[in-house]
Amino acid sequence: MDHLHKLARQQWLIPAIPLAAAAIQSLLPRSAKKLSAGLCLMAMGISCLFALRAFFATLGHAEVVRAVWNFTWFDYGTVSFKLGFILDPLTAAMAAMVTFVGFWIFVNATGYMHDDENFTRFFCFLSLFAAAMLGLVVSNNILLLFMCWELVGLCSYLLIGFWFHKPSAAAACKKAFITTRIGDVGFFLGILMLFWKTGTLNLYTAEGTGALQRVGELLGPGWFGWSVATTIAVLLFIGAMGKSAQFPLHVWLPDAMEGPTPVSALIHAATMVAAGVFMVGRMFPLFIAGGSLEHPTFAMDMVLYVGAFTALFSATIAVAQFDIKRVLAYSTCSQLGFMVMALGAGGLVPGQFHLLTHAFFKALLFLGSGCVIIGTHHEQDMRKMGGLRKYMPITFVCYLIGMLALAGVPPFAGFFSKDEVLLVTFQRSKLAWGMATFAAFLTAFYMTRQMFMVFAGKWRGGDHGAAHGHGGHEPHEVPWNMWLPIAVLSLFAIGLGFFGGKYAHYLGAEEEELSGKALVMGLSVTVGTLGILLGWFLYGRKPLAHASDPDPLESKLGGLFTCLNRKWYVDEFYEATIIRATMVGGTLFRVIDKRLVDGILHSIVWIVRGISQVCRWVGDEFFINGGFDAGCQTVRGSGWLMSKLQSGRVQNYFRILGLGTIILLVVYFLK
Amino acid sequence: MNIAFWIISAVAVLGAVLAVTLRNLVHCVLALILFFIGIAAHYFLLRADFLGTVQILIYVGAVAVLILFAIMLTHNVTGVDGPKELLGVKWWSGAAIAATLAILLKKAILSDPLATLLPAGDKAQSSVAEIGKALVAGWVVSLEAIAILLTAALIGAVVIALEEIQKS
Amino acid sequence: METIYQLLHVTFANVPAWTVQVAAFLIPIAFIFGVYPAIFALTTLVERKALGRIQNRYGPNRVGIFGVLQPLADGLKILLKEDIVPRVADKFTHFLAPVLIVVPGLLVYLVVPVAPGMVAVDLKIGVLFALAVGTMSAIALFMAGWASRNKFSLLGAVRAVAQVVSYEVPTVMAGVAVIMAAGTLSTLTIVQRQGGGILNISNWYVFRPWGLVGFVLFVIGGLAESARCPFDLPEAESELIGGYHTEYSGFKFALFQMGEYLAGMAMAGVTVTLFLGGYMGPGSGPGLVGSLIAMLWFFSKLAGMIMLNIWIRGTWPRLRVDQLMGFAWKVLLPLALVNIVAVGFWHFLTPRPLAWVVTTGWLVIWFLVLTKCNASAILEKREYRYV
Amino acid sequence: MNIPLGHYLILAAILFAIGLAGALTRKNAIIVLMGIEVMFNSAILNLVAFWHYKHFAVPTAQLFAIFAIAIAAAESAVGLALVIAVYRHYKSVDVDEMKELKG
Amino acid sequence: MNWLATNHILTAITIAPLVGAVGVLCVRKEAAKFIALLASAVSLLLTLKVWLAFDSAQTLMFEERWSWIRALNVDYRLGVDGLSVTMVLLTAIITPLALLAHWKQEKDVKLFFFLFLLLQSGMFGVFTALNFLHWFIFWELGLIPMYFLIKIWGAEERTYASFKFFIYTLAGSVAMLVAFGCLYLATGTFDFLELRQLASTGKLAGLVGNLITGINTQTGLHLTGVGMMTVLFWGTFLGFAIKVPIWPFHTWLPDAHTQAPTGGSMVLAAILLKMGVYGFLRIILPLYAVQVAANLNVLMFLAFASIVFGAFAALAQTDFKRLVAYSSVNHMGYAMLGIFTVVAGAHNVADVMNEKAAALNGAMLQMFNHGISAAALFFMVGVIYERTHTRNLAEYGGLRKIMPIYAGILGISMFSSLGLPGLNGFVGEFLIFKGAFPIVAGWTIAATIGLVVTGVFLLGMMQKVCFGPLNLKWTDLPDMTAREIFIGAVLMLFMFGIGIYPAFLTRVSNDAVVGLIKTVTGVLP
Repeated sequence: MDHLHKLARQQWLIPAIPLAAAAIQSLLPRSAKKLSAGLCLMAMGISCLFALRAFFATLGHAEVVRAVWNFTWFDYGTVSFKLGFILDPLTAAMAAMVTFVGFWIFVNATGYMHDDENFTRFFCFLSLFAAAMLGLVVSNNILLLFMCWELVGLCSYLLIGFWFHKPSAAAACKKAFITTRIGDVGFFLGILMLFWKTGTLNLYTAEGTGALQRVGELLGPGWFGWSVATTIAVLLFIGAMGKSAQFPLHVWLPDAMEGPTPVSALIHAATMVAAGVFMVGRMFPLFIAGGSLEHPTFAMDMVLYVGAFTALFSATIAVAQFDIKRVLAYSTCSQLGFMVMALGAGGLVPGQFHLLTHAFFKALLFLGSGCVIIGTHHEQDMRKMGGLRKYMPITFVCYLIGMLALAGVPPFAGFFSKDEVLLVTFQRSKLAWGMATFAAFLTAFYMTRQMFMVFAGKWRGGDHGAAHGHGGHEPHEVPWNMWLPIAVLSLFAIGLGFFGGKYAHYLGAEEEELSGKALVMGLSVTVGTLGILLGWFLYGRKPLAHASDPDPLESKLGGLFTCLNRKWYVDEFYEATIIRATMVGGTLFRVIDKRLVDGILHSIVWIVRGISQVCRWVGDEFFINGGFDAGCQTVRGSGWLMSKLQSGRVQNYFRILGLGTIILLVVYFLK
Repeated sequence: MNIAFWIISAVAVLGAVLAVTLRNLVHCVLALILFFIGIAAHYFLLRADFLGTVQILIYVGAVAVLILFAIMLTHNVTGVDGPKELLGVKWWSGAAIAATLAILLKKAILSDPLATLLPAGDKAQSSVAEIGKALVAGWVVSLEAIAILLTAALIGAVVIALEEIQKS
Repeated sequence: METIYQLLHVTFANVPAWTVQVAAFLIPIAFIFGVYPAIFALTTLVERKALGRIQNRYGPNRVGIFGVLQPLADGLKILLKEDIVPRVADKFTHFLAPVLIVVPGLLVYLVVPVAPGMVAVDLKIGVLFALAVGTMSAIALFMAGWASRNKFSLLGAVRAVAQVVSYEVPTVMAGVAVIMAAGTLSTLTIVQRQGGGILNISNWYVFRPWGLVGFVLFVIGGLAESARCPFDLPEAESELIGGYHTEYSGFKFALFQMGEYLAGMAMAGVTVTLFLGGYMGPGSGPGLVGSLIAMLWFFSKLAGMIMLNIWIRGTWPRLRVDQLMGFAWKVLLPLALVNIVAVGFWHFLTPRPLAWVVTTGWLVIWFLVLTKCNASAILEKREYRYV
Repeated sequence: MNIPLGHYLILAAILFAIGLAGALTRKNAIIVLMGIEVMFNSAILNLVAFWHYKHFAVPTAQLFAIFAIAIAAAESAVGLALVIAVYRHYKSVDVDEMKELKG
Repeated sequence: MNWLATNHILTAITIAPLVGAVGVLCVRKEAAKFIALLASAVSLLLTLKVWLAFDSAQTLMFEERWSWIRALNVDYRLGVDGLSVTMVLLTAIITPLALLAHWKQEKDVKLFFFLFLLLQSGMFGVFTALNFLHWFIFWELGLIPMYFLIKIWGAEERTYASFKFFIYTLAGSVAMLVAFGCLYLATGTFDFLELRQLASTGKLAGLVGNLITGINTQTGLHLTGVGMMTVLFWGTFLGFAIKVPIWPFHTWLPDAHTQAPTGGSMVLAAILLKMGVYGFLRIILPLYAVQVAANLNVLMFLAFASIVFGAFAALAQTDFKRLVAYSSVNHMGYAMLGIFTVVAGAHNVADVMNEKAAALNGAMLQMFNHGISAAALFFMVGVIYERTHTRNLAEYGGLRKIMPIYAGILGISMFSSLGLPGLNGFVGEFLIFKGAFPIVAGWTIAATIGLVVTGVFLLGMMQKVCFGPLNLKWTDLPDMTAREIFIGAVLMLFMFGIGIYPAFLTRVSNDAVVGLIKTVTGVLP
């Protein structure tokens, strides 16, 4: 354990190295492209080594190991406010995943961003993001976690808005930040409440005084009839909803696809959006405190159903999208729903495991889509693709692996993890399980749809070539630094699923016999197969001939398809309600300031002026002209007398002085 | 030494009276100098040697000369006496006020027991060094203030007197 | 006075005390009234002889051997002259002025020690007294000039007063330097402070950097205050006939002469006291012999100073009025003030060589600065036009 | 010396009255100033007398007197300068004619 | 120098700008700015000396006390404790930067720098004075130069804005002056610490009661001491509330800010507003704790209104500078929330003292942080206004393309203002919320709306200014000059520094804060 403590003491290095790189990069000129990318990759590589060292150090222990290092940040009152870093399996696995996947995404990005004028800046942001994300992962303190959480949000903002000159990107980054911030308010309140109730924000301490080690004290009454722990958990989960794009705060994620594709892969698929799930996992003791499988806490129910609903809801939307990245974005939403649902069902291990596998294959898919976009000269509309299998064979193979993994086809990674998720949900709620199974079906369907639209058939990009700058060009395979990462990741997408059991043990889950294993697995394989078949039936049999052809599904579903395509009109609904209300509020208070407050002020001024006018007319004209002048005459008369004294003759004054002295002396004697 | 007091007092009073009554301005100043010397002598009598010397240095050596210069700058000094000013209303009123004041003051002084106070005995001269030490130790701020005042007065006097010359 | 009193008291132990007291009171007075006018008389002779030598002529040589009786002859002649008083003159003042002019000169000698303990009055404020009394001569001069009802007289008087008042300031300041160094105002003590050292000489204040400067200032100031050449503008014959004593003749004129000379000698005496070690010199000390030697030293120094005055008179041209005032206010006064600071350095700096270097350097620098500042005035030439 | 303090005080009072009389009765500004000087001196004399009789041990009164003398000197300098300035303007130093308070 | 350092350094800090101001008037106009900067730098150096020598364990440091007006029992008394030393530091930092921001000033240079230094002196005076009388003089000294700065160098509507600013704040000052007059009549002292002592031992109300009894017997009225204290409280409150400003006394602020010259806005936002908050800490809390507690809900509503209404109003602004100005209202609201928390009763909270300490430390941090970030934002507005001569947000767009450094610094300042962790704004807000949440949970939760809306309007601003397609009017705008970058860099240094190491400030303020809380809670029922 001493070794572990030493490692925990060094955990801070994992985020610190990319941070240092970011600091240096921020000062580099635009031309230093290679230096910037090199720094970024090197930092990530070293960080990865550190993370792997920590990861391997936690392996092979009989039970869950946990080492922390806490330090004082500042003092207030008589309290030392402490922050800390942690090394435990959850962290170690996550850190290893983030650094590893991140590294390969960075490699891919060197190719994807090759021609961008702000290349240097891009890698600076990437480094910063890596630092923040790793900080989030290794922090042993909910506030430190929150701070890094906000910082990854910042990087997300910066990277979504990387092509800031596009109005859509500018709007999207703002939307992303604000939407997650709404969730963060909940998170923040949760932190405050936790701090209030436990007096510490460190999750674990060596002495056992950490917040999570004292969950037992938090079972008193909180709000809305919940226990304190549940209240905190609910608040924290609101934050997770924002970050992990759970309904109803999911709206930012698809828009975030305005960012460069490696960003989508890294932030909006593999790491940051999973931070919500990770956080729930990290705070899991709070969620389950005071509940059981039979009588779960409200927090657990909320997590479960929000996850399940999001999984289904997003999957339906993904079905009707044409943008290659948006399909993946909604898919991500949906998969995050799966993870959240698993957590809600009490399955920490399946949730986290699905997070890991999903990170690999979703990163793979996004990078693959990035390759496609580059290969087709920045085309994102799937209707204008097609037949890429011929032009981009490596990409095709990797993408196929990713797709199969996502669709839950055995023996790819997604199958195992999703199966576990479904299984654990099945134990808890049949309704959620049903929704999830349907979502799994849709997943298989829309991925198949995408595969066929993109890779099958013939190249439709030339349809209106003149209008597009690159439209007339043939697609081409991407350079090695773009395909190598997806190739590496595809290996993991294939193999990672087999480590599920080990992972469960690693996280300290007890082996337990779950009912309905066969049913769930069978059904899951069945719906997966059905989905793929349906996809083939609709899209593979007769691929689209022209970009302008209607989607086959559209003719089948009609209005519903439009509705799905427009994402159930959620954005429009928000636009009409919340955003409108906010803007009205802004205008209202502006008008209040201008009209009411200043109005009162100005009326006071007018009243004062009026009074002064009255004073002038009544007081001045009447009294002064009428009465005071007469008085003045009197005063003037007496003044004339007095002025005789002020003759200007010094000796007169002198005389008066002398007389005065005499009078004083006389008075003195007479007294 | 009583006799010294009376003689010196007589000289001082004589000087003072002449200084304010003589018709010729220069005579007035000469009488004033007599008065100053009388006062200085009183200081010597009162064992304030330093003060006496200062009195001569400043009043006789400086102020009187200053007044003489003022007279020479404002009068036809080679001319004879000024106009008669005595015995007008102004003279009478002034003299009456002064006389009344003197009488009242005398009454006031004599009504106080301090008036009969005698010196405690023969004493040595006061030490100049003591005065010097006091000046630069406890009273240094006052000393500086006086220095500044004198400088200002010097400059002021020059400015006032020079003004017209500059204009012309 | 006390020393004399003691001396007499010891010598004539059997006479009544009051006689001793009266004698102790009278002896200094007699001394002053006897010795200094005699020196004055001698000086007139010496001056005329010396000037004669300087001007390459003989000087008085008819009355007595080498003309030694000339002062006597002059005195007789002048006493026999008619005392003319102008008709319009202010008679009282006209009469008073020559009397008053002698008084300050004699009063100064009260505080000039001629030998150890031999000072008429050992005032604690001796130096101040000497300076204060010296200023009174301005009044007498003014009275003389004003009472004569003569514009030359008046102009001479005005010049005299302005000059005396102006030069008094640097003179006093130069004296202040000595007072600071000696830490006392008593002339006797100041002289005693200058004793010791090599042959009773090396401690004279004139052998200090600040003392040398003070000495020069004091001599110049003394010349100006006693209206001696080259500061004899109040009686500049070519401009003002005789200045304030134009309208005087006979004995009154003699008194003027005497007053002037006495004042000049008094300044010389004070200079000797303050800077030249007074009666200090090889061999001077307490006791009868020592006192006699001391007295010898004092009077030799006095004579030396008088000779210096005569020398200057014989060789230097007269200043112009504007130069006169400018010199006092722009050169002498700043230098005197600087000198006071120099004494401060001298007092507080140790070791002594350092004090020497710093003080000398300070004074030299300021001297150069002042010379530079006044360069235009010094070099300025007046154009004389003959139309 | 066995003159009581009262003698000095009365002497000072008399001198003060004389000065006041001079300042009140004469037309000539310079003589008015001289009267004021007389009053000043009598006041300082008072001060010194009190010092001699009451507080001989401490020199404070002498300091005060010195300050007073210095201030009086400054006052007379400025006063006379003013007289000269006025004279330039009015060709007169008659205080009765100096009744306009404007330059 | 040691003598100066130990006994008179605060006076020296306060006087140095005054001396500089006189110096500015005496030199040629080309040299004025150097003199001004020099004077300011002297103050800064002395302040750094104070800062480094400051020992938070002592209640009062560098105290100077001279009897000033004996008849009124008024002492000239200076001193710094943990509450004021940070503000002194802030003043010392911001003013030279504001001067630098006007390095290219052309109109009436000498007068400008003269007024600026006068202003600085006034601000130093306010933060160091411990006696109401000369404190008030400095308080007003801060007001008058600002009036002229707006009036002479302001934008189009400067006359209206300066007049509004002047009359508004003066009205508050008068109310405060009258209140203090009454307090003086009751207690016979103007000394803050003595008054605090009286209040903490509960004697103040009694003394005021005595005064009232006297008035009653003389006039036949039937006033009560408690009522009088409340009246005095509201009078004093008005004076400070206008300065802070607290909603609804804030409408002078957007006008004044919008019209003021850049440096004026920087100082106005960074320091003048803090004078109001400082007044709450130095005067209102110690003296009127009972009254604050009695009116807690009203005051909490006002703080809430400042936060939320201010943020909403900012949302609807089209003027860049006005938007930033409203953000000041919003941010000061947080500080007020933290301050009012101190007097709230909290019987169900275990560790009340530390929660309150957190809130008040947070308020202190928030004051400093807002000083830094608001100054930075106003400076950035000034930079762009100097180049484009417009403040209309709609006319910008895409500036990041041509002015990347500008966009970077603006972005960091914006995130600092927004309260992004890692930058300074976050720590203060966190501590305020942390302290307030257990004690006044409802208001705190309501105030969190402000967090979101703050984000909305600041990001909206960023979007309108720097993002989107470039407005072709501005294609050849130059990026920030070295001088401007330097100003930004200094401010950013503090943003990062405090964000990462808040103990920089809390170690100084904590002891004083705890002392204040003990005083305040001691008199509460």
